[in-house]
Amino acid sequence: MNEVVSAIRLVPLEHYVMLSFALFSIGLAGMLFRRNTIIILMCLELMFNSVNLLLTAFSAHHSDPGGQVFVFFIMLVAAAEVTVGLAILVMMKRNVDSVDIDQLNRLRW
Amino acid sequence: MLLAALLLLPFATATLLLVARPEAQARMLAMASTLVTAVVVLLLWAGYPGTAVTVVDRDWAPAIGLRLVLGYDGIALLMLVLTGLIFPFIIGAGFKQQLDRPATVNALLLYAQSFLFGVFAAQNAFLFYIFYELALVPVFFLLLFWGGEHRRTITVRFFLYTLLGGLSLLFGLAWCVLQTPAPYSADFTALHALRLGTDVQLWLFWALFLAFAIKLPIFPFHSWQPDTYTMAPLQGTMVLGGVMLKMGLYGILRFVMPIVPEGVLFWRDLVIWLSIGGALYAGAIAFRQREFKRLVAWSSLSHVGLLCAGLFAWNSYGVSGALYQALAHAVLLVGLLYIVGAVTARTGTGDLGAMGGLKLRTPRLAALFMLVLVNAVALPLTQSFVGEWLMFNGLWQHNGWMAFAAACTIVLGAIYMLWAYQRVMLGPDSGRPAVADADRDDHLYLVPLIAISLVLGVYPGPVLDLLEAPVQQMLNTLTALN
Amino acid sequence: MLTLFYLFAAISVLCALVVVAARDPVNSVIALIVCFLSIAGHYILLNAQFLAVVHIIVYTGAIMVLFLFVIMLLNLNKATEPQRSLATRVAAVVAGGLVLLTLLAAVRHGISVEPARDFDIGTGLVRSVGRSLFNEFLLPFEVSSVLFLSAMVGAVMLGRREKNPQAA
Amino acid sequence: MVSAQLLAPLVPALPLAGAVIIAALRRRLSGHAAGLLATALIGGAFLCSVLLFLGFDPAGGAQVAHLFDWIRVADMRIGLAFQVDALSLTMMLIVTGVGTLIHLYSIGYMHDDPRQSTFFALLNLFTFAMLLLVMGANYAVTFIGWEGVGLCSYLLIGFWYTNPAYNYAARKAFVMNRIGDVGFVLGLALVFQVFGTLDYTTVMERADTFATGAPALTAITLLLFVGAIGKSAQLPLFTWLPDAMAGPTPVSALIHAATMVTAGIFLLVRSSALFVLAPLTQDVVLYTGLVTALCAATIGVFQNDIKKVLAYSTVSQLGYMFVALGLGAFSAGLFHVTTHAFFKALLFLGAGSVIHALGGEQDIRRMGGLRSATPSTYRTFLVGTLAIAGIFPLSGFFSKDAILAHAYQYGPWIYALLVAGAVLTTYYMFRLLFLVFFGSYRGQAHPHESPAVMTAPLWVLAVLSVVGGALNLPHLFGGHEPMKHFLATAASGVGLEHLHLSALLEWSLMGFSTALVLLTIWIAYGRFAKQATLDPEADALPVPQRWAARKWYLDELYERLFEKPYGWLSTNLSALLEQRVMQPLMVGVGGTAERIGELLRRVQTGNLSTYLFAMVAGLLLFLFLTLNGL
Repeated sequence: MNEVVSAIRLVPLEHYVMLSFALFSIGLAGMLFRRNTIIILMCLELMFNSVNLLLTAFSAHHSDPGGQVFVFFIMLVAAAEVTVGLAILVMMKRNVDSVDIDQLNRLRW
Repeated sequence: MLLAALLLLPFATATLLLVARPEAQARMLAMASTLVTAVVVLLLWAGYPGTAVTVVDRDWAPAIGLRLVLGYDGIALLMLVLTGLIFPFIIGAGFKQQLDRPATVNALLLYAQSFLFGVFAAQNAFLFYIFYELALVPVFFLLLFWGGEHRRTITVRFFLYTLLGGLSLLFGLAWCVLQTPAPYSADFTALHALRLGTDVQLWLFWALFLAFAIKLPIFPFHSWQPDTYTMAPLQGTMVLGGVMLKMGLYGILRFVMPIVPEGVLFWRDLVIWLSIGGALYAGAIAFRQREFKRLVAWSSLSHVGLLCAGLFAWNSYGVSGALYQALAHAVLLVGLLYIVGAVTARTGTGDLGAMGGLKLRTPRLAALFMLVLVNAVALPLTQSFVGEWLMFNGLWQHNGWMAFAAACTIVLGAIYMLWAYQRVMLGPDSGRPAVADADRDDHLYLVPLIAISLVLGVYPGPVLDLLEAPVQQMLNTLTALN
Repeated sequence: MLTLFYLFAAISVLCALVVVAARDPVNSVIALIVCFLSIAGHYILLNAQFLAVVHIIVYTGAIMVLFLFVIMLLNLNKATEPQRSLATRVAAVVAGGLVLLTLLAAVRHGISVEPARDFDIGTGLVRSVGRSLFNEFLLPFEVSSVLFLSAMVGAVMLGRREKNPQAA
Repeated sequence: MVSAQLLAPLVPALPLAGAVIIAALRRRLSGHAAGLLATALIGGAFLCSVLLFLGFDPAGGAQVAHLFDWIRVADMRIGLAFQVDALSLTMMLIVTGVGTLIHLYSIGYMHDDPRQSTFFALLNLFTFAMLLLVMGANYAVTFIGWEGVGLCSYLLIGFWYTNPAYNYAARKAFVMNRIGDVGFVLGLALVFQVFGTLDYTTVMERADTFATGAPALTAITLLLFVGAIGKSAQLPLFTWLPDAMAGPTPVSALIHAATMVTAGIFLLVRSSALFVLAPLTQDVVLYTGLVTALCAATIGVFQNDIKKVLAYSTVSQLGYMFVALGLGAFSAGLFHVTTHAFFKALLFLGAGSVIHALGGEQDIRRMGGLRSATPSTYRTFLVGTLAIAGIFPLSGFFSKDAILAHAYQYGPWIYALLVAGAVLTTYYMFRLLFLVFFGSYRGQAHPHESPAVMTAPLWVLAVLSVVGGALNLPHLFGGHEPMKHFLATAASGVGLEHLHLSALLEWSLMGFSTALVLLTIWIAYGRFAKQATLDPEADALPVPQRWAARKWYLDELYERLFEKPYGWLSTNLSALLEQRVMQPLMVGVGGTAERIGELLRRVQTGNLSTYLFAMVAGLLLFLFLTLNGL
């Protein structure tokens, strides 16, 4: 039992924090970097996962299942989001024949 | 419990109307609801123990001091009674006006009533503020969709202007709440216990007063009023002028006077002169209005100026008079507006120049108009006289010249009201095709109003007794200052 | 252990970079899948077994396949996407970097974690997570079904081909 | 005897009941029945007043019937209370007595008017208000009546509402009264501030604590006098009264001659305790009355409308009364009120009878020779004219002589001016009499005598005009001024009057004025009794006469000075200040909000990438601030 505990503790929490920061920032930069809407959606997923990872790491270190339940819920939301997001994407492709995010500029003053 | 019923019954009825949309029965339903509330409000009065009552008291958002505190004292009770008694008449006016989509119209009116009850029952500044702004929302839609010419521009203008005042009030209140000892409390009791520095009070006065000055409105914040009153559907004008402007009066009593007494002391002369000046100004302008409803709007402005002046005389006569006049003004304005509606419906025009000789066809309507008019010119034994007499006395105790200027409004009032009466009713037959005289419904509507104004003019005792204790209590602040 | 962590970390960061940089969306998807798999590895390292499995099923199995389907359905596999201007790209990288910097600055003094007194090694196991889910979080869990229903309805509505383009 | 507590409220209650019943049933009640009911109720009120008078003990002081507290705020207690004392009893008897006769007369005069019931309801309502005015136990109740009679006067002047000129006259009357009321209301406020109450008994008691000429009292009395000026039609507010003749003639008799216009006199007598302590105000009252008396008399000479002549004579006589009050001769003033009520009501009703006989004709140039056609009217009218001219032994002689004697004691030149006024009065009244009843008929109608229901009141009033002098018969004629002693129990100012002229002087003053009056009658007879040609129109007269005929251009002056500027002000305040300044100010507030919105909406480019960048920037900012705060 102690092996498991020490195994988890072997990797310091800071490492997970840094890793998830890195993934988050990459996702963020990618969202700004690309014009392809589908890639942007993927970057969004990446950012979700970085947060998930952080939550799980803290949960494990604190031995609190609540954090993992949250991750579970985030996955639920992400799934729903992707479903609708991709449906919108299909609509967009059908209507403006492009997945370029800069094409979507009609919602303005 | 009765108080909760006051807030919930109109709200529930309104929601029912809005959801079920029983267009045919909407007016009757709304009328039934307001009649029940009127009875409830009278029961509340009958059960009033003579001291302030707190009904509900629980936390809502304690971090900003917002708590759900409902209750009433004599002054608030008067306002509740006013709202409860006037709304049946406002709903009743709809039977003749016949706006389209009656379910929606009546739902909006009932929402307004519910929120107005909230305003007068709230014992917490933020709660008051929430109701204060909420009450505006139904009226906004009423004006926007059922208004007359230029309704969009005028409504938006009115709304922006009032919101500007509201914003200043919110700022002032928030500032005051931050001055209360931690944990912050926006309860009236906490705010009234504040002792702010004199320099602070001087500017805070305007932050708090501006909202109410616009709402009332007093000169020079009045410009929205004539247009809005004229453009609004009759029932909208009744709500605005009959009840909503009393929120301004009530707000001054609840916030301005107890929180910034030194500010009031410093600015009161200016405010009184502005109010009286405005009253004379409006009275003079009313005389040459060509539109009946606009004339009534200006006359209301004139009355309200006097009312504000009486309030700021800040002695028991002035304040009691102003509060009494608030009730009188509501009864008067609703009656006058109903007459405007009745006359306009019969002549097909609101233009005073095109009227005349109506009395030949409608002697009963003319008689009813005359009975409403005696209240408007404040003849003794009508409600308005009691209020005005007390206000003149209050002003006289403060400054004789103010009383003189204020008393001049009775001359101006006589000039424009009698002129209007003559233009509408008297004179030779204008050769208009036969129009119907006042029918049973008109009597059913106007006779109770006239009866209220006469009964309370002959025997104002109950209302004045109600005000005695809270007004004295409030004025003790002033005595403590000097 | 630490080695495994570094390995998975390196894979996930690298793949994440590929996701952003790849011209072909299909390559991006593949890289993202690999990235997710390595994150699943992290979960296992943290003894979050339930999550690791759910993660692979949901993300890799469902979501990423959905992405792949859409890309193929829309015929996006060609690298036809117009590029952003250089300035924008630089700005994007700088923005990302700044966020990273700021975040790192937030934890520059390290994170002190009080070791849990009664450490439960079963925290990440199905039993523990399930108990938590069906006791404390029962209502949100049930409500989430409504979310799915609405998402489903929404997707169907959006994806439906309009018969009359004027009506849209 | 029934107690005053019960009887006193009954007096105003009866006419009020009449007004309400007739107004409520005016569709079911025939006009004739309404008239009878109204007359019966006023008669009942008169009977009650008589009973009160008989049961009243002057030595016992005022009896107050307190109904309930009307206004009750802080230390202000205003009761709805009636006071029965010598003064109010005198006025009650005049109001109900003359009122009954005029009601009776109206049954005949108004018999073919379709709105007869309304007329009687209003007449009853007026009587109610007038009774409140005279019976009030405090200033506030008096003010209720004060305003009430104003309203009834407005409604009755404009009774024939299809005529715009009549409506204008009605409005003018009401507004001018209102101007006076401003003074009255402020006076009341000051009374309350100074005395802490409005009750007559308390105020008069406390008045003694003030020194003569105290500023507070001077201010109070001046303000009350402003009120009296409006109601009693003195300069500068008298122009409404002649116009008020637009109303039916009984109205002119009751309201605008016998009762309402004397309310100002009543108020001053009521407050005599204050006035005797304010010599400045007394002077103002004196000179106002004097100027009004002369001014109105000069105008009266040139009027050709039978009712206008009487109206100006009323204004002039009211001036006499104010002179009396200004001299401190309160009982003489009230005595003149009483006799004037008799003979002026008589004259107006007589004029009404004439108008009735001629089918509505009011221009005396188209009358003449009615002596034979309307004998009763002629005889009673002659009595009235002699009374107003002050011929011994008619009532007018005694009341006018009392004033003249006081005037001589104060200053011979005032006496001289008053005698001049009396001469003018005699001149135009006899001009009227001669032009109407003498000579030959110059009109086209067929004159006929009025029915008995109209002539009977005339005869009663004629008798009263003859014997009314006995009410206050001076020592000189073997009397002992009973009215003065009666009033002295109610109005403390009366007790301070003193007239100490030698009997010889008094005899010679009387002789002098009577001689002048007789001379004037002779001149008038010579000029008008056999006149066949019409008097020229006012515009055709030479200059000073034209000015007088044009009422000294007062109406034109007021129009230039007040009406036009007010209209101009009203229009321009609205058009210039409101439209050009106030409105833009408000629009500016809305406009600013709109402009800010206009600027801010540019932020919404619609470009999602921009939004993303903005979002990240916001996130960065937020994080940065939070971290710095940590």
